[in-house]
Amino acid sequence: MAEPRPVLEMAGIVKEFPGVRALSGVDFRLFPGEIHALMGENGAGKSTLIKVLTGVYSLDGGTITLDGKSVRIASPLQAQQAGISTVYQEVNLCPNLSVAENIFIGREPTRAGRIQWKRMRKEAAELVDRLGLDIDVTAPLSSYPLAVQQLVAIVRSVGTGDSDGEGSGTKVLVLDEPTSSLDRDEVLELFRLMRQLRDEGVAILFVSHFLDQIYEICDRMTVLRNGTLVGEHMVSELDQVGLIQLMIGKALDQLEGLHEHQLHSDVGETLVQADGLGRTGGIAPFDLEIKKGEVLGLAGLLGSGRTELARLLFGADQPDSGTVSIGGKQVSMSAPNDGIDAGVAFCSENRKTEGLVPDLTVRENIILALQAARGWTRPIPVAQRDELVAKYIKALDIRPANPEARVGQLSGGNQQKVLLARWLITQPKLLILDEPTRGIDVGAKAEIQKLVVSLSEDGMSVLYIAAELEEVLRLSHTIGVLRDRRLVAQIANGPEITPSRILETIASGEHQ
Amino acid sequence: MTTSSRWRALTHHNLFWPVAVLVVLLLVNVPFTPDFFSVGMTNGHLHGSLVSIVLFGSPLILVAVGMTLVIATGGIDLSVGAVVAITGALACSYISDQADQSALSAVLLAMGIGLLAAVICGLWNGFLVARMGIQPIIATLIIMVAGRGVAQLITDGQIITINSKPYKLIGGGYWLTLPFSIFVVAAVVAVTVVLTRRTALGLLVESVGGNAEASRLVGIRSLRIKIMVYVFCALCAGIAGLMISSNTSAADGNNAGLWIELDAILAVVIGGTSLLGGRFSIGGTVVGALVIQTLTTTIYTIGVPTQTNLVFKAAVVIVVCLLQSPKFRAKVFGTKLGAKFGAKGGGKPAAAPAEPAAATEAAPKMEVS
Amino acid sequence: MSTTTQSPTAPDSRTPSKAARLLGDRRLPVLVTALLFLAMYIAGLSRYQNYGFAETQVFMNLFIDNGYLLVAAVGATFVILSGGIDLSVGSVIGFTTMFTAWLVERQGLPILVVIPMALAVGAFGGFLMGYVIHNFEIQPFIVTLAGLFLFRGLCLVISKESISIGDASVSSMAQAQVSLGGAFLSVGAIVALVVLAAAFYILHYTRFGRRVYAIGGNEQSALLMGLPQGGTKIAVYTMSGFCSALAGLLFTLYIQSGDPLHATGMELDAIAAVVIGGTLLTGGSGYVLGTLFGVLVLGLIKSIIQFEGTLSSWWTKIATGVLLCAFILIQRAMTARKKT
Amino acid sequence: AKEDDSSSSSSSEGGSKAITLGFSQVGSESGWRSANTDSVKEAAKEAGYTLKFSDAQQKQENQISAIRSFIAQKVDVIAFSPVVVTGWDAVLKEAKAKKIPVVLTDRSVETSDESLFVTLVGSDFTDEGRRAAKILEKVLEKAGHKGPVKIAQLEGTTGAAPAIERAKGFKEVMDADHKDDWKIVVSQTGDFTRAGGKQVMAAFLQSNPDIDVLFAHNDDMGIGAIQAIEAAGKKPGKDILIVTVDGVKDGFVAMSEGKINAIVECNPLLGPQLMEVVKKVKDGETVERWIKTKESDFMQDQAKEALPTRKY
Ligand SMILES: Nc1ncnc2c1ncn2[C@@H]1O[C@H](COP(=O)(O)OP(=O)(O)OP(=O)(O)O)[C@@H](O)[C@H]1O
Ligand SMILES: Nc1ncnc2c1ncn2[C@@H]1O[C@H](COP(=O)(O)OP(=O)(O)OP(=O)(O)O)[C@@H](O)[C@H]1O
Ligand SMILES: [Mg+2]
Ligand SMILES: [Mg+2]
Repeated sequence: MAEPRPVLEMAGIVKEFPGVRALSGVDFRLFPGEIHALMGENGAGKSTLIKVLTGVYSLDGGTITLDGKSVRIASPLQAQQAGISTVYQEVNLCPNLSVAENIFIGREPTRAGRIQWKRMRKEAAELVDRLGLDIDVTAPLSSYPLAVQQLVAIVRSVGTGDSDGEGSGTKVLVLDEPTSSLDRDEVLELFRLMRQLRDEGVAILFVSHFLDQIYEICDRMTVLRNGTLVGEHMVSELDQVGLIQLMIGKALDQLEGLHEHQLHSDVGETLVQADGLGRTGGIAPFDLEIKKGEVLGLAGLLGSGRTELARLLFGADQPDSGTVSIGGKQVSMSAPNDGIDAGVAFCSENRKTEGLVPDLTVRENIILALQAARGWTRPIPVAQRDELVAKYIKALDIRPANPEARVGQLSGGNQQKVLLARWLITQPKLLILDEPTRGIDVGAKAEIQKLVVSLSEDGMSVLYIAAELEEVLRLSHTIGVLRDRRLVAQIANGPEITPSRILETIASGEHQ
Repeated sequence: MTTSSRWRALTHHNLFWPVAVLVVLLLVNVPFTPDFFSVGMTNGHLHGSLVSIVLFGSPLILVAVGMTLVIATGGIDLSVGAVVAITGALACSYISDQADQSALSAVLLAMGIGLLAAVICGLWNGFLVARMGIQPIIATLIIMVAGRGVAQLITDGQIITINSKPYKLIGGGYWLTLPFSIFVVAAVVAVTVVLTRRTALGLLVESVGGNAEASRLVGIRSLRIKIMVYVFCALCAGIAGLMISSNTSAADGNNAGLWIELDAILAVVIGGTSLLGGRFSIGGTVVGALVIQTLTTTIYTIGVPTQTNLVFKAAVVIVVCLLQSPKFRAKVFGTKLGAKFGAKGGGKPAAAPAEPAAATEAAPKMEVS
Repeated sequence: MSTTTQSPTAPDSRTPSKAARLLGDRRLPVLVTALLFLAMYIAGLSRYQNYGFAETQVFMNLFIDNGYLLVAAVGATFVILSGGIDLSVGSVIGFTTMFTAWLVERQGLPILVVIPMALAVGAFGGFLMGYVIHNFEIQPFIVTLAGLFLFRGLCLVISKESISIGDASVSSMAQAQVSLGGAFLSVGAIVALVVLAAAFYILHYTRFGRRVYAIGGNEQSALLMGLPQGGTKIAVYTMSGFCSALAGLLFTLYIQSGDPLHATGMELDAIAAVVIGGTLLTGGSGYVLGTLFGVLVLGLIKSIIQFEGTLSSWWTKIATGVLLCAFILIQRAMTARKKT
Repeated sequence: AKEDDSSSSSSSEGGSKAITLGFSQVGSESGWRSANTDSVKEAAKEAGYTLKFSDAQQKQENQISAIRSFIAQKVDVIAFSPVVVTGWDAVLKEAKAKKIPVVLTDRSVETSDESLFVTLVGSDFTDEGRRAAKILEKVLEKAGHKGPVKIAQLEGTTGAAPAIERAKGFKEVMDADHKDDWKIVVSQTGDFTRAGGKQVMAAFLQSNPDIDVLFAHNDDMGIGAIQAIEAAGKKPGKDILIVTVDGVKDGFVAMSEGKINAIVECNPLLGPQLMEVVKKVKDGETVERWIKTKESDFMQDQAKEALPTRKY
């Protein structure tokens, strides 16, 4: 496939942060009408490359050529004007504005300078429809969960350029981990759209840690390792094993090991017992039992209420019906402290707003939960603290392995690991993991899954939520199925349980 | 370690710029008052410009230290000036009612009453902010407005003059040849530092200010912490109130601590704490407060005409803030000095000297909020 | 009314209930403020009915006596919506009165020439502050605090003494009355209402207005969404400077003089009005109509205290604080929704 | 709030009923001002008037709206101490249109139309400055001071009328009679407060250790300055001669201790005088344009005997 000329060419890109050389001389080409995967481990420099391209960071070296012309892009605005539209890794929209406004802001349809609200809402609804989304575009964005926000961000970027005829139309579409919290159906819709755009000649840059998705949709890929380019390949010419090897620099076999892992079946006595727990507007009353050492996976479509269920069990939201007892004792779940005191830990899916304190260091973020539990009067002794932190940085392979680094400056995946470390350190009885592998690379994902297994073997109960059904099935003893914010089934895992069985259950919505 | 790298490490220290400004301001006085730095001995205590800067700056340091913690939680406290007035008024009016104004027990009781009132104000602020969820600026505005009225109610609109030796000590007396207020300030600062850095309080405060929702979800009782910092801030203001009234041996309900909240906030910011909450620096605040007090003293000593006082102050504030802005330094000092003067992109080739610093500064904000 | 939120589309299982929607509606605080204002007004009516409180003119006086504050608060609304704050408002007002009086009286310029000059100076001051805030990333609180010192200082530099304006055209403008069914409004009040309407239009029907909200919602996101966030920010402060200068002109008309100590601390009144009107200080949420009610509430508190007429000086302060507090607490109780 | 029913309709029925007086005070920024307020309130009570009191918190706009509200409340007479001298025409015209007479207290206003107010009851700040300079001559003479005089001046709040006019009056006399021997070497604002006076004086002593005389625009700043002078190891009233304005009780205490050399009185107790005038105005009698308050100057030797008579 010999394209005449790349639409975008980046050569010798260098970007430094204090103490870190995030990109050292990376070359990158993007051809019109292709979907190009940018691959690499957490912290390899993918997001940085994208931010350099779109003018968020300034270049420390190298050149960018767009459509054969050398350009200097100084701001996201300029990037947009040059025909590059982007979905960044963290959802970057304005939560206070309505969905429609988020899609159109900056290019609202106007007549004589006056915004045409009706038209804008109509067009927004159409665009949202194209992605198969059924949402009220007049509601504020903040009323939707992260996944929907991610979809809105995609709608916005796809929509750029095709309204009003302003700008030059999208030539390059950059998607930095757009699928990290989408489920299968949404991903399929997105892919359909991406293909359509590709066929219209748009060049698409796609980042994802789901290798299957890469192989499904991409034509070509560029692999980064530690800020350097390690190769550019046609997807068809490189298999998954080879790709992983390129990414991490050595062969990876843990992943296979996990597939063979047989869940040990000896779970202990009941740890958590929820009866009729529910919250209007959140999730219908449900009964749930989690045994000691059990991994309970939650399956459901986007917005089916998995997060709501988890939040109720932790006390992040106040339930308005039902009771929970943990370890035989009834707990009134009215605030997170109640959950924490009872030994529940909750690792939120939304690390940016509900998880990390970006200004604090890695160390401080890691010890935060433990410290909060001990109260302010009993600081963790320095030696013990440093040892703990070092241990978890090593165990989870957080990079850079510097406890003094500010968490806000870590790559997305590494931030996720910090969040995990924070809760592991508290040694809870029940660990709730809401999409813990979101944005985590293959290697680390395998590590985390192994960790879950070994925690459960040690007697810790885990409530596991993940966008990928396979992932849930692989780890869980029991699977809770949710549909329309109602817990419709609890199925014991076994060889006969397959993703399609679960999907059927969701579709039929009965079984209880 | 080479000198240049040591220099860079120095300029990178978060206290470098405030301290530099402080030193420059002090030096500015020398041509006008040649013996500015001389410290003499009168009546068995030290006397001189430096001493009076610390003496008169003490209340501001106290208020600013309390304010730092409030600001670190993402709040702000406008009521400190009123609390200063209330505390002073209560203490002095109690003392003035005593037959023996110099009785130690009466003075201690008076101080206790004053500080108790301060704590109540703090509790009220904390209640409104933390419990009721009212925006801090408006919640504390209530006491700012009403509190001064209360203070005047206590003093009946008059200035209450007292004549009490022990009370005089706190804000106007001397001990070991030094103004006693220095010891009070040192004690409060030390307690604050120990309280925030030796316990986990500092971490929790920074966490609440850095990301409130995340803090709730890790189980930090932010309600308690917020109430605690507002109480602490009010307590500091209360001590400052005692000091101010003791310094002149009089309680002035209307003027005591007037506009001190603005100076305190300014001190906090000059000291490098962000008004958005999160990271804070007590040391920085102390330096910031000293900068402001030195500025005031400088205005008096170098003979700035009264009508230009404020223009002068504005100019200094702007210069300090500009100097502290890495973007400004990078833009103005550019190539040569940009690298030297703490442009954080330090050691890289001078290809695009100005921008890296700028971008790096922008970068940390990326993931914030 | 704004159109950001609209009647719900076909409700499905995911659409929150009507009550929840109303509670979640960002217009609720404005509504509550308006209702409370009415309640307070009615309370005033019943308490002071024998003192002429019921006269239409008393109601009109609210606008006449607070027109300048309304204009200043409208400017502050823009800044606060964008997530910033402007402390220089009071000083710029004071400065404008001095500047105008000085030019008209001491330099003999006609008022029609002076008006654009004063507005330009105010807007330029705002622009400078915005420029510094954006380009050097210094916190708005501090930059505008420096602005506060600077403009107040410049007032005094012009003259320490107040300058009275004897100019005939100024007096005729100041004393012009537009009668409205038995009562009258001053020029200042009318200008203020026009400014309010213009601000409403700008905020809700122009791209600039929506950008202000976007920046207030999340500045970093706004940047990444490709909005000219720097320009918008500078524009917002410029507008605030302009509004302050306009408020200063209205204030000059109101008192027909310039005085270096005028409008001290008025920035707090303006900010309080904005916040009482339901705008979040963190930015991104609020309505300029709320600001109108905020100003009216403050004005009403003042006039109730005046009608009360027996409060000593300090009781005035205490009563102001208590009324403010009661108002805020009730407002809070009425808008409070369940924590999510 | 509402007085008894009897008074609520008093104004409209006029004549025999008690007078309703609307009084708008500047604020409560100092002890002097509070004494002034108290005096007015007490006098009104004694005279049996209904007093509508409003405090402007030092803001002219508040005062204007207070006057508007008096007009709306149909009071019989409006009295006020203007926050500033300028900018009253519009609201006073409204009062005139409603035929409500206006009496100024404490300080005057600049108006285009002299008929807008009936009379002023109060003192003259400029004159106080002049009197201060005159009395300083006596003080110097008494202290036997020879040669040039280095004066430090503690000004009131920058821009405030008393501060400007006291400085002006002082300078007037100084320029006229002592052009060569007197010199103001430092002058800075102490905001009319003790703390301000103390702080500024401490700085003065540092930069100009050889000050002979201190002229403070009010007693409070003077008292603050005394403390600074003592802290610097000097004797107030001896090493540095002190003249202040106002005459509050604490000032007299200091003077009786020999720490202040002379005080120019500025009398706040003009309530009774005001009530007389109000009565006359209400009855349509003609009154003088300017009714000066009874004030005197005090030297140190008069301090002891005057002290017990000070009420505020
Ligand atoms: N603003 C910043 N300041 C300092 N270092 C940074 C900053 N942003 C990124 N880095 C560092 O640059 C490196 C590359 O980060 P980047 O975000 O590009 O990784 P990534 O490939 O996107 O990883 P992930 O898959 O986890 O998202 C990391 O080591 C990160 O810590
Ligand atoms: N596709 C969608 N269309 C409309 N609303 C949605 C959609 N997805 C989610 N929602 C909203 O999300 C809320 C429930 O989301 P919740 O966070 O419980 O989802 P979840 O099951 O945790 O899914 P995920 O974690 O994948 O986001 C509902 O209130 C609903 O309004
Ligand atoms: Mg990334
Ligand atoms: Mg979820």
